[in-house]
Amino acid sequence: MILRVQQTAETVVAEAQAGAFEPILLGLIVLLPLIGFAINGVAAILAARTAERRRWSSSSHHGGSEGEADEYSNETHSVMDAEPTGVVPWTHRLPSLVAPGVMLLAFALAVANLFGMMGVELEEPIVRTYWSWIPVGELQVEAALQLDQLSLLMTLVVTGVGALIHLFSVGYMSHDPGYPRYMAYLNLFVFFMLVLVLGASFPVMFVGWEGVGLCSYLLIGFWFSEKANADAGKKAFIVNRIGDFGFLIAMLLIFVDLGALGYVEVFERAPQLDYAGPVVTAICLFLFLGAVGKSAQIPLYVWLPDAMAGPTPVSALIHAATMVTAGVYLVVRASTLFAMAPAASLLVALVGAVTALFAATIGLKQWDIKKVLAYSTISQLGFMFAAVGMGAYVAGVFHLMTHAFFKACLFLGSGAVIHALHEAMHATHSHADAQDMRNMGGLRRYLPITFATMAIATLAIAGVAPFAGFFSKDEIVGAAWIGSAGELPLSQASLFGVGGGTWMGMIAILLSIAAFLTAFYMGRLMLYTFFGPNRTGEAERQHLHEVGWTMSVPLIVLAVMSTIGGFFNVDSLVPIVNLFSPFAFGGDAALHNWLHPVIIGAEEVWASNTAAIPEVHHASWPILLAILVGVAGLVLAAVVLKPQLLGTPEETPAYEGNLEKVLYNKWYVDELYQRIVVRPVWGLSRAFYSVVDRGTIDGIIDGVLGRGAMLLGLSAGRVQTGQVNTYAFIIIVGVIVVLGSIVVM
Amino acid sequence: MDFYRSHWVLTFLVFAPLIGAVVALVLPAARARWVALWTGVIELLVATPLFWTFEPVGAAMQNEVALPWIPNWGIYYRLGLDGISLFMVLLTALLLPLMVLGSWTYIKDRERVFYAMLLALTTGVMGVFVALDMFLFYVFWEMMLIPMYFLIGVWGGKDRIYAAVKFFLYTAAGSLLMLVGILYLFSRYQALTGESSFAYGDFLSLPLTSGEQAWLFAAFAIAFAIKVPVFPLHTWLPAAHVQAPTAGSVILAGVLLKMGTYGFLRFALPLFPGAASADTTVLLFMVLGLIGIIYTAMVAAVQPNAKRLVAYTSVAHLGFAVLGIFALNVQGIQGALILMIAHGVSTPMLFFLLGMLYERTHSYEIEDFGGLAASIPIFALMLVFAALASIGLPGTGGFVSEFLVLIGTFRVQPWIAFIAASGVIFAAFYMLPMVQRTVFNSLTRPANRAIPDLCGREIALLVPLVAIILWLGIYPRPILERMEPSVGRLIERVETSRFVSTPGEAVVASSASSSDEGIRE
Amino acid sequence: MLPLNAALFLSAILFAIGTAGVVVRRNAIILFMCIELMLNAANLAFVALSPYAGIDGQVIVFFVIAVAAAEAAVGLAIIIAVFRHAESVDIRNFSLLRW
Amino acid sequence: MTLDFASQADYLLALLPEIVLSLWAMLVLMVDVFQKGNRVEASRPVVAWLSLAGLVVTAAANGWLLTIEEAAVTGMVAVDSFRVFVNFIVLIAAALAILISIGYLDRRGINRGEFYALLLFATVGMMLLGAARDLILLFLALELMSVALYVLVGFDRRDPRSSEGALKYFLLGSFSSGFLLYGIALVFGSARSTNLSAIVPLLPSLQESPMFLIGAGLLLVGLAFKVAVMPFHVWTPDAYDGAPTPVTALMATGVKAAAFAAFIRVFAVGFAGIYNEWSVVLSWLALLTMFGANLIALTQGSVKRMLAYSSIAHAGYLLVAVLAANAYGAAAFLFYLLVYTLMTAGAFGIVIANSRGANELNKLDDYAGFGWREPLLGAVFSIFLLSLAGFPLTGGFIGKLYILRSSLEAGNVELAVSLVLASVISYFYYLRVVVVMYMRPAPAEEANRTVLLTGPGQLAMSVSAVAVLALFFVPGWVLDVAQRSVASLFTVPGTFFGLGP
Repeated sequence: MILRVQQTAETVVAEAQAGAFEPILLGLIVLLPLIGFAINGVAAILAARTAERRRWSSSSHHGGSEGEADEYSNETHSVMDAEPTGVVPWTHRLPSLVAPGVMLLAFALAVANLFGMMGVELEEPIVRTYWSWIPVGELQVEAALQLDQLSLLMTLVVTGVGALIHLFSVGYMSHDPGYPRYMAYLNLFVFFMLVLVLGASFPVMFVGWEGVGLCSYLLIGFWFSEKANADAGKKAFIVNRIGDFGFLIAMLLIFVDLGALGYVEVFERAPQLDYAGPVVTAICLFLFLGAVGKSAQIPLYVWLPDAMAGPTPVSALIHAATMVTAGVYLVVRASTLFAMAPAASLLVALVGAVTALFAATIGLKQWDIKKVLAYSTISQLGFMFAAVGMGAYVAGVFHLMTHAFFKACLFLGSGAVIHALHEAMHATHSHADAQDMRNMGGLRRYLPITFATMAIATLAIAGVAPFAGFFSKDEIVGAAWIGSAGELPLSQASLFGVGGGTWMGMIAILLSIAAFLTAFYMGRLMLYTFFGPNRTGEAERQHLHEVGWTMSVPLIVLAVMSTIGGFFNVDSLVPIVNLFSPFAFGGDAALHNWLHPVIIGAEEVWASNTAAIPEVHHASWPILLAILVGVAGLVLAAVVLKPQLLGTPEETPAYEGNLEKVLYNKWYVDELYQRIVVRPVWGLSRAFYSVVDRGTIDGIIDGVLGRGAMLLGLSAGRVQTGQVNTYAFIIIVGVIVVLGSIVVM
Repeated sequence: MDFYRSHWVLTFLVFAPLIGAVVALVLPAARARWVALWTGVIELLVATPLFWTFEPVGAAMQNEVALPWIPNWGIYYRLGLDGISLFMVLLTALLLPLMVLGSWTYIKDRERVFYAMLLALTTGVMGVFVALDMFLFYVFWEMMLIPMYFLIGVWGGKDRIYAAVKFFLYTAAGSLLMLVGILYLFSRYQALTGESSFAYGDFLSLPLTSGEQAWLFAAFAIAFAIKVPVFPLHTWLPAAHVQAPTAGSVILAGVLLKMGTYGFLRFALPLFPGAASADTTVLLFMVLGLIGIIYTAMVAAVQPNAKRLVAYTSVAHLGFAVLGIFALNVQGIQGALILMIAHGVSTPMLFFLLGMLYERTHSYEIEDFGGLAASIPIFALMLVFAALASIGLPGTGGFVSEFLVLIGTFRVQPWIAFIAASGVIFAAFYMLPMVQRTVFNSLTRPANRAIPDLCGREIALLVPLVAIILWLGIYPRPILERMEPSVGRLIERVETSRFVSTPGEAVVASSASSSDEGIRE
Repeated sequence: MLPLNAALFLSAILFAIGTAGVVVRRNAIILFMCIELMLNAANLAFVALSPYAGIDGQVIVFFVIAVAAAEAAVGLAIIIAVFRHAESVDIRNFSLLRW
Repeated sequence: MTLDFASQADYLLALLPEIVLSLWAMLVLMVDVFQKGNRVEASRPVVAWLSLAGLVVTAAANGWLLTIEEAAVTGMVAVDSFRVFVNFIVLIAAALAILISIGYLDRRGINRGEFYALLLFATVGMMLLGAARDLILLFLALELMSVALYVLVGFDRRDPRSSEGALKYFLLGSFSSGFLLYGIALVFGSARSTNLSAIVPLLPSLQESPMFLIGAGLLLVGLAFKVAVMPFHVWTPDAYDGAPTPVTALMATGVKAAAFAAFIRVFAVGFAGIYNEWSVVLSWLALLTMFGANLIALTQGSVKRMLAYSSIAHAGYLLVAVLAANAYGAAAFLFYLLVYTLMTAGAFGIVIANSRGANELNKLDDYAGFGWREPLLGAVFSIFLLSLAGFPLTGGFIGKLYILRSSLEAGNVELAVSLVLASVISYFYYLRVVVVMYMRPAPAEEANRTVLLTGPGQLAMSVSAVAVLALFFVPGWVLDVAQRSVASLFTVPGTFFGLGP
């Protein structure tokens, strides 16, 4: 790819203000995963060309072909389809080096940039323009990257967590026949994710936005031979496209009303719009629609649980740590616009809070370990949206970051569990579901590292101090309480005629309940998985063992980050939290200070459009409440749930009673959508085809015109009777007509 | 080089395929495909430098020529190239060798005639895009019907005759009305100046009353709308596509449909700017385009036949083009032009792939497939790529074009753009299930396990398409900047007359403005 | 001398009778006779008109008579040819060619 | 050289081509009689070639006509380039008919010398028809042509279809002659002359005379019958269908050309002064003809009969040119007639080529696979059909374009649009033949069917096809000639349609 650096005047200006800081190989950060993709892609094609055919020929005598495999859960394939013996071909060895390698390099570059940027006070983003992408008339879209505090932070998360997950994948996936393809997709995903976070304009972001959706689609359906997997991928893509539609409309509105699509210009001009006016509200609502799709919020969350059909590291990377948080990133990125649209912001917060609670309730009664984590993710994303909706942008980003750590850790941990169970079941040819928690139990003895790391991550997500989730979640709930006290700018806004303060009070309550439920279902997950007797089966138990280093190292690193991740943003003004100030990294409220240039636009909007905000009073009771619900949830789970009484899926029904049934069936939302959206659309489509296209249009053309002309011709031809008398008569009639007309004329 | 400054390059591009056709007919059958391939390659090699020799500055027609043909009627051999036709010419030249490669083993009988028809068809299409004499244009426009008719009717599927006749009658019916329109312009010009002329440039300066404009625009628009095809006139297309052999589908989707949109841009809009920019016209075509986008997308989704499905998607895509054209602003029209190119490579790619699949399985029915990614992974890769390009994923030309069209439309009709944007959802709604049921899911048909993956020839013909799709999506600027002057002039022409025209009054359509100097040699 | 109108009226009547005969009669020969009637009606008109319009009218009549004779020759031959196939000159029998 | 018709000898010069051909026809008759002792045996091909030679000589004489001019346009016989052009068309039609009849007559067992002689006599009649400037000459020419044709149609007297066709043609033909003659009588009575040049100055006064108008109407009917305008076309399908195919070809081309030439002379030129009176009804007849004939042609299963209806439809198109009633119309008419003659005669030639033995059945299905079996004739037929349909790349397109142009020039936009719409219908049935020829597989037993068109015939077809193509690609010269040929036509005093720019 051409990396001609065409520095625009703006870039030069930006750099002049940036002082000495010069981004280090910014383009290369993005490019590295793409290179990885290219190499792995070639390997994948070559592998497919040679290996796939052999696999089909060998599968016939390989004991269990598809019929058998179908009974296994999705994950079975990683084991079942592996080459039983033989030398590992180079196409399978190369990706192990290339894929994590490019990620580590990219991460290193990101870190280098971080250090460079920490050295200077960067007020304006740095925009690097590579080429002019879509220059048409007034529309000038550049292929440009923008480096600022927010995008760098996202880059760090994406490359850092991404590198760990790539490493984990080496252990997890290397036996899969599609391994090089998998790694290629994964690299491609990171590429698009980096485009998403580093893009300097909405269209460039949209490239990444749809690109990650594509990779998600490909990876969810990675084991495409099963219809369920392919269906899940398709569902994810189509649901995401609904969100993308919103994004697209938002871009159209932005361009038509502001005349630009680059962030710098848009946010400069945004204050020209009417504060809280219909235009900016519409823009924000459509942007939010995009975010809802990508980040799996109500009502478009339905694809995420299904997305668990993909390999577990994918769930960790895409559906927990990075892609699904893109919506949050979008809102923070467009914070200036959202600040202009208080009602839309409140709606964002409200949707987030409702989603947080709603998803948490479903998480209570899932047996599939990954499904629990999936709903947990939706729920946590709800927290983030609640935060950014309330204007607590940094809190949202903070939670995004810590969530990336602990949720990735949880997913990878669950992956390690599943992997271990698979191998065990594979060894004994068992057909049990390796993801059903009822088949687990007592695993802490067999998978000690996994258990320890997951336990830490659980504490983090439950919000137990001093783990990472405590700080970030606390900040969100705290912000809601503060807002309910009227001390946030948005408290002055209103939505549906109800004041912002009231809404935020409700949000605080919703989030608190959600936090409590979070702790409970996570405790349930840990109890059923790692405690109590082992329900895997006698024979299988012999084969249970801890995972290899490529998988455990990422777990450990993520566990460490889940532990200390909160210290990046310890606010000394908040009671109780300030107890941890001595441990804080980078000074007081480091993340706040770091991100301040990014959200300054929003603050300026508030400053000029809302009444002066009274001094913020940080009370200690909300913090105590937050700690309490977290601990209470875990304790309650420990007390109420009896892992030793749990049986295998055959012995224990999935649910008892109506409430459990509803929860287990996810409030029947999928069924509802099926009934009110999917089926009508299909029915309408069929009707269009048969009634309109075939019936009406072709009916008129072929039937009326075509056959009509034929019939007309036939009936006209009937005068040709062959009888001279008739002919003579016709001629006479003609004569009379002609004479009549000529004389009359 | 002089060759590229004179009309000879265009003349060569138009008639080289015809010569190739004659040669193919004369030589033994086994040679026919080689003749066609070489003709195609030469055509492409000759056409490619046009991209650079074309001067994107100034709005003038380039490589112009006017040689007398039937001088007593003012009929001249007039050719010319501008930013609008340049890419259509390049696209045609690109697709020709690829079509030959795509038919390499597909066509097993009557090769000589087949390749001759294919080449003759290319002549017709080329001619349409470079003709600047209305008579010449019409001749090329109609002439291309015959080879296409034979391609469908002789080498097509089961219902080929129905499809061929439907194709022919639809198109011919529309274009005959256009012929009356052309003649009307001719006689008006003669009445006005006393001279006979069919020159496009001369007609541009004709003053027409708004009533005349309306009728003439209708005559032209129907011809072009059928070709595009615009919503209620589209049913010939699925029929033709399903029955046509691969090369037929490819050229049909690749360039033939573009003749309709090209016709709007070259003739219907500039000749009758008042009628074309009238509010009712714009609204009518926008609504029809919109129906095309949503309705045909939905219809596409329920097709059991993969080729028919793709055929319907063409209607949906060109609905965007219609939208862009009638947005009558620079984003809309440039978007439509990019869409014409993007669709001109992505949809042919899909048809190529389906043709390859047909050669292996002798079926276009989606339910006969499934899980092909396991048995023919490279095919699957290509299909997924083509499908994604077709639904306009960013990074492919489809996105750039649809984005531009939507922006252009949004500026004039926000609500229509709003609904049209939902086309992105419907695109996924029709394309992904097809992809899934074709290459994903489990491989249930034993016969599909033993089929060979794409061979070198097939990959070689797909790779250029992939490259162009990505190029269009990533760096369309060289293309956009070559189009911009021509598009700018078109818009200026339409804009100026939009405000001048009043009912019943003759409108001298901006003939005084300097912008016309380019066309009127 | 007969007034012109009377002669023309007679000729018109004759012409109409001939025309009607062609429409209603079935026998080919009678049909032919009706046609002859029409021609002769025209002849009558020519003759009647010639005092007013010129002597040409009477010359024309001779031409017409000659033509009618030729027609009669050919026509009767054709009727005979037809009769050989159908053993009939009823024109209702001749509808091999229709539609 | 100038003719003033003051001396009767000048008429001999003015009628030179007709005289030459008449004499030649008698010569043919004699040669045929003397070449064989026994009348039962078939004529030798030499008779056909001799007839062709006669046509060539006549053509030369016809060409010579261009070198002479008339002193005044009052003569009974017109000596103008319009007539010359029409004569050439008629001669071409006759030549093509003879060429395709070689071999064909043998196969049907009707190879008699009279055939050629009658054909030549009919041709003489056609030529006179194009020359007639006097209504009585018109009537005589018409009868000369018709009487010969009655015989030709029924020439295969052993075939009931042929005899039946002849009977119908004869009965209806003389029926319509009756109308024509009565019309002439009425015109004569009211205008006191049968000479058009004498009538034209009187038109303003005759406009109100019902007798004259009725006479003109009957004339219109008589001519409409000959050119087969609906509803006076009723004889056409049956006569065309029943006649031996070369005769059909001649009737569809030469007869139509000559009768239309008379139409132009009488109405577009002579009765131009009462244009408003006859144009409305004729427009409606044109519409009826174009749509009706095309629609009925859609339903025909026999190619020959389909072509018969097609020729009726073309009469409708030509009427549009007549209705333009201006120089463009007449020139368009001449050009179209030329193309039409070539393509129609050509199409009937192919019908002969593909007929099965003596059996004249010519079902559409019989053409299955014809295009692949006979690549040359298939291509030639396709060219004729496309030209008939008025498709670009063929002369038929230019011809149709010319008619449309003249029609628009005259302000008849509705007629032009109708013509176009009617053509759309015609596309369907012309194309259907192509479909069957190329897209339907031939039945297995058909594989060895031979073409029943001899070498000269095939050559003639091919030359016609090339000519049809040439009339598209290089029509300039013919257009020029056509335009110049009508120049003299409109110099008749009293016509108000002068030459356009």
